[in-house]
Amino acid sequence: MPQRNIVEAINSALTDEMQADQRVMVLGLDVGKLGGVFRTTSGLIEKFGSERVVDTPLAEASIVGASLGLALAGMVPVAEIQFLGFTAQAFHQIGPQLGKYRQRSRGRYHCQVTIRAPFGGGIRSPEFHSDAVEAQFVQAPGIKIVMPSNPYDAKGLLIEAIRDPDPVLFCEPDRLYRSGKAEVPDGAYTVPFGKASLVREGDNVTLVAWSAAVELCLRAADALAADGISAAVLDLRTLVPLDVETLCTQVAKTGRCVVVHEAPLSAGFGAEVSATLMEEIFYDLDAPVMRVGAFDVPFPAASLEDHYLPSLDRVVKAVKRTMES
Amino acid sequence: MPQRNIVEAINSALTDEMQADQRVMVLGLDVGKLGGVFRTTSGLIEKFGSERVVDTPLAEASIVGASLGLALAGMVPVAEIQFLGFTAQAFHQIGPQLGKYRQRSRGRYHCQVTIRAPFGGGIRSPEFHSDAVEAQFVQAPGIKIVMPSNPYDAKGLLIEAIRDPDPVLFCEPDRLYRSGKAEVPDGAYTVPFGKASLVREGDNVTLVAWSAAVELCLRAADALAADGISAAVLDLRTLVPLDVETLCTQVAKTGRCVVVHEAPLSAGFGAEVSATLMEEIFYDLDAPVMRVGAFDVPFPAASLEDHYLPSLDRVVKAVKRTMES
Amino acid sequence: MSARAVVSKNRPVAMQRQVLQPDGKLVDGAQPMEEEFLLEALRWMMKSRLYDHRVIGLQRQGQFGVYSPGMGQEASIVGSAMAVDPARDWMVPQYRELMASVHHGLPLEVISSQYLGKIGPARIPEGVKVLPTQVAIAAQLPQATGLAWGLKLRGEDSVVIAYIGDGGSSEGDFHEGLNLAGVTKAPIVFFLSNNQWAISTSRRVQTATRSFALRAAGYGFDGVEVDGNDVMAVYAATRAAVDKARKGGGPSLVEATTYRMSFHNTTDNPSRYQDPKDYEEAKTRDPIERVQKYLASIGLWDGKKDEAWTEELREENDRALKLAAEAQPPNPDDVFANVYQDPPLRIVRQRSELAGGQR
Amino acid sequence: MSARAVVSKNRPVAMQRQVLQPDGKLVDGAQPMEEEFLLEALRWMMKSRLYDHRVIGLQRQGQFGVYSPGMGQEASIVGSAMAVDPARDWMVPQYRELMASVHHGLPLEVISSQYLGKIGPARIPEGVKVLPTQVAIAAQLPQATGLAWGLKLRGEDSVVIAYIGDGGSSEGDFHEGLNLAGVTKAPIVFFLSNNQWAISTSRRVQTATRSFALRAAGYGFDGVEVDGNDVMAVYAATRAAVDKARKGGGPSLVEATTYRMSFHNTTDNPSRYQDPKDYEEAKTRDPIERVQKYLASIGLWDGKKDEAWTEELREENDRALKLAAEAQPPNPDDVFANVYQDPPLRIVRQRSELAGGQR
Ligand SMILES: Cc1ncc(C[n+]2csc(CCOP(=O)(O)OP(=O)(O)O)c2C)c(N)n1
Ligand SMILES: Cc1ncc(C[n+]2csc(CCOP(=O)(O)OP(=O)(O)O)c2C)c(N)n1
Ligand SMILES: [Mg+2]
Ligand SMILES: [Mg+2]
Repeated sequence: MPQRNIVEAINSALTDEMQADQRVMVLGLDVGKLGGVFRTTSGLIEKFGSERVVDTPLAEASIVGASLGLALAGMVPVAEIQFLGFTAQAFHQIGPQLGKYRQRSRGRYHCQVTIRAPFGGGIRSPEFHSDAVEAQFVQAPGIKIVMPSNPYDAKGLLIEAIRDPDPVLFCEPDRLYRSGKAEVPDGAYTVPFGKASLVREGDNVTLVAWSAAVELCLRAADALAADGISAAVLDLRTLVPLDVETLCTQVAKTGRCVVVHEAPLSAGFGAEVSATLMEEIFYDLDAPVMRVGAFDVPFPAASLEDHYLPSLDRVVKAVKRTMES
Repeated sequence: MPQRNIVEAINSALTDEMQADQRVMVLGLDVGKLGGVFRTTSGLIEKFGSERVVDTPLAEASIVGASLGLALAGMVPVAEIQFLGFTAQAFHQIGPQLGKYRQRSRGRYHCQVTIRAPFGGGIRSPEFHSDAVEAQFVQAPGIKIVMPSNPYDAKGLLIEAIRDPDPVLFCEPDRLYRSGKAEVPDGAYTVPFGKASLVREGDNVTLVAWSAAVELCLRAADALAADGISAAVLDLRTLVPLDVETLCTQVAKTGRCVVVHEAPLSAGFGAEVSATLMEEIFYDLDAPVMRVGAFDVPFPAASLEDHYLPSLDRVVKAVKRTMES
Repeated sequence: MSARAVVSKNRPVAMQRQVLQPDGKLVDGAQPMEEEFLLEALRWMMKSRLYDHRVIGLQRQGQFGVYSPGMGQEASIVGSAMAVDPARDWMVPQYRELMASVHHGLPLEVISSQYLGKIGPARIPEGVKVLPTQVAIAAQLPQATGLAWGLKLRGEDSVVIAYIGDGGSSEGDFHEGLNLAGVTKAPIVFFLSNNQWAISTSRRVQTATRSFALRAAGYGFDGVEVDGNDVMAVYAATRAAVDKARKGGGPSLVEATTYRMSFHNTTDNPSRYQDPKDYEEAKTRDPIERVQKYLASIGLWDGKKDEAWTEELREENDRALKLAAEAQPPNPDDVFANVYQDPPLRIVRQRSELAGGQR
Repeated sequence: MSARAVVSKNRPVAMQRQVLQPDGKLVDGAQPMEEEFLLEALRWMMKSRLYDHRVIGLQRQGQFGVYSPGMGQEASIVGSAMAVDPARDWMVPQYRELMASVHHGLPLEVISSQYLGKIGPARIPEGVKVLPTQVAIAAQLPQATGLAWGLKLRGEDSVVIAYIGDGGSSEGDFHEGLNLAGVTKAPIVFFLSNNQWAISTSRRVQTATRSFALRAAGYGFDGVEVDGNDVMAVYAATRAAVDKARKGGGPSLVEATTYRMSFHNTTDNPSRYQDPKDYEEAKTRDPIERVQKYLASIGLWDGKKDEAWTEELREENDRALKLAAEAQPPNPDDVFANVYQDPPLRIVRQRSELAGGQR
């Protein structure tokens, strides 16, 4: 089977869907000849022309707002926001508009819109480029939130997103874009939303993560194994919908859990994971669920990001503390 | 001592601070002759003139962005966003700019800016006017988040906010604006941030809330008392900074806790409260911390809000479930 | 007819700024609207005003939701709506130009039922090319541009008309929506109802520009100003813009200068901020009276006709209001309606919790 | 001198669109810059280009952060900066016009150290009236308006100059920032560097307007277009706008038409999207060469001088870069620096956690 990294997997998903469905179009900053700042849309304008692959003006709110309108006209827009941090400029068009449009039109209209955006630390980006703001959108019901961690999921979840009749925010871990290839089939396939994936089995503790933090947890599991701690790693894949069932079943098995994410700790989605476990399986917990996130300060200068982001060391320490309690 | 409702308390705080400090100014939509859509700024333009009480163009991002610049020029702006839901239009100027400006200028600049905004359901408002989006800002470090629940706190916390050298989002519970008067002194006084207030003592369970939900919890406590359940009510007052210590000490005392908020359940600040208790006092908990929030859908038509918002019935039921586990 | 190109030195458009004067006389040399058509316009304008009066009364009795009347702006509302074709064109409202949507095919009982908190009955029927009213000021503009752009991509023969206020013109979404329309040459007409007020904020402090229409040049298309209390002029200006868009000529901005002859909405109290003289002055330019005067001057209008129409239109409106009042009220479960096509499990559980089932 | 009023039919301003032609000859009848002043301008332009070359080299060796050079835009950068007074005026940068900030008093070693990830050493010194570079496109504009408005309220004799790009002109913040400036009559000059590119996006698809300056009329103030590769014209245009603002005349928009003669930043590859012919054409309008040609024609420039200055400026730049390299690198605890004046307890605990203490 062909090997692809995440950039190639995304490019492959877009190509397949644009080929299969004339209505699918791509719009955003520099998605045309440049192929996007990370080249995820490379080659699309050559294949599908400048009517379906559109370099828009530098105005995020209009990229999202126009996508809503394009969807009402019967197109299937896949919009790119150059970095997730710049969804802030479009914030009012995402939750309150895209996410509400079905409701506010009493079901007359819906928005088959996908918003793709890279994010995450670890690649020494400028300000705002690394901000992990996914949890802000969980408080904007109506938007599904997809956080792939590997090439196979990236393609399958993106195709699922494009085909979903409701709006999807698709967050891409830029640190992992080219970090490794995996088997990614040619041709369309989907990975369903709301199904967490146990990417590593383990008996003593469950590490819960999404996006690039999954890779960190896998490294932590390796490190822990050396110390005789068997850690499972659960990749949530989508935050909305949340796979409450798998989450609870899995954590109940190990009795211990550490959630890891790149967003600041306070009110990050790790809190939701912890609160859910509290409500659902309190009596199955052998120790309190611990969270490891970034600190509660804005993303610092790139030269400091290694100290700001959850590190292997902090994850391992948190697990050990969990094991001791 | 004079009796004031929340509208009057806020008006009194603004008047006192504008009188005491020439640099303090008020800006926003309709804050001038109209005195704000809820009359919180009534009379200010007559007292302080149209240079210090400014009706701005209808553009939220520029209200916040200009406030940042005004602060750099040495003014002390108190900006009003007509409804908290419309902070979405200014989102990129709040967290990523106001909240980061001290950091991104390496401490050369700071932003003494207060953003006031009414919010909350229960008064049959049009769309977006009721949205309780406070948790979104917790993921934007650098912004303090203040949620008064009563007239005394409203005045004291607002004066504290205006004097705070760092940016503050001050959310006002519009349902309670005129719901009742309380003793509110003339003249300036402050209520410190990061100090939760035990507004009702109780032995069996602690209800944790902020803003208008405190009033709901007080009613719930009454109802529960009738059933022989003694419920304490803890008003967090500020979400950032969070009074972790009082929260934990208080909940540890009762061993049981229900968090109540108007925001949608998933990733609401209730999750943070629950996760914090999990981490800090897991072994003091006699039952899982439960959350009661709005449902995970957008705020519905006003005719449906009573079914959407946390109700007395739902709070009481959650407490009883907690008591039984 | 006084022709005046307001903006766009590069591509001037001859515009009828005014056709019918406030005194009911035609501007010298101006071409009036065809009589049948003008009577139709008058009928819609009267319907709009009568509806406003009626529902304000109901609102005062607690029988109608918060409502923003169109009083004083009827020429803009009706003249613009008559310039588009309900069969193929799309209308993107803000919230004040209610009767424009009705003209465009949205049944009055449907939109009325929205103010009564109805859900299902307030749904825009299939085939009616109107978007929901927009409360978040100006958010509809980038959406309308996307819609027009999409219709063009799909090869449809459609034009979009999008409404915006003088207040809304200050939002970033105004800029982004119009600029994108210019770039994509989208078939769209931005109709700016400059009614001089955004709640209590006067147009004078909303912007320092002398003309909103002037902004169109900054987006590479045409802007025109028109007397928004003159239904003939509004129709002509909007129609020219619609025709141009349909022919592939891209977007236009029409600024209709009018006056909000009532409160912002039923919770507002203009006496706090409005000089009564401004209102009195505006009354002399009433859009309905001038048409009636003109029609009277050519023998097509008199007190009897006025009474008869008023009676008829009141009944028409009341029938719609009755239907709206009788329509199915929402049930609690509607909280969960129409959020996702396939609701996540968590919501399914919340739904059953609300229904009284176990969490 | 070719005078041309680009916009604002209401309040035209006579503008020197071009003073010095690409061939180094003066426009017929134009008033050149004073010689000493022009030599100073040239020195800054050369310094800017030499710095760009140097740090691009360093970046390629992994010794400098991601960097956006100003190459080709030196006349805009320097001409605009020379028009404001560092002692009382404020500069609000985007990120490309680095040398403008240095001209305004920000030491080159300070701003350089920012690209080396420094924290303390990258702090803008007290008294230097420059705001931090802005990465969130256009977010600086409402802030700059607020700053100018505030300075006016405080009765200060200051003007603000705020930079923005052709790309940035599309953001909602552009619109909101400029409109508010018009309303408040804030003493501010918006300097739009139209370098024809926003990363790979050509100015032609950024907007359909033929002129960005044209937009000022929509906000009630003046807009002018100027040859952005002509330091004399840029200076004159900006200076006129600054003087006007200082006299209470309110804001202006200056559009400097120039060309980005390099990549967007050091991670970019323009060969994917740029026609090399455009670049070649732009080279014929090089802002530095034309000044050198002119000065040579009046006997003030030759190869020797060029060599000597180049040598001197290289050393000057290298000294700053050395200082920046030697400056204190951040320590982990700086993660928590400068977020709040009084950090919440939770952060205090996180800080001690990072320091290795117990949570
Ligand atoms: C984004 C946003 N900000 C604020 C409001 C509150 N608001 C409702 S209507 C209105 C004034 C709108 O004025 P204008 O655009 O001129 O329309 P008009 O009411 O005159 O028809 C305001 C400020 C809102 N609905 N949306
Ligand atoms: C709000 C926002 N959106 C996107 C980006 C990514 N980005 C960085 S620079 C740039 C292009 C800016 O072009 P322009 O304003 O013309 O300035 P120039 O780079 O030409 O100086 C973009 C899109 C950003 N930094 N901020
Ligand atoms: Mg208006
Ligand atoms: Mg540019």
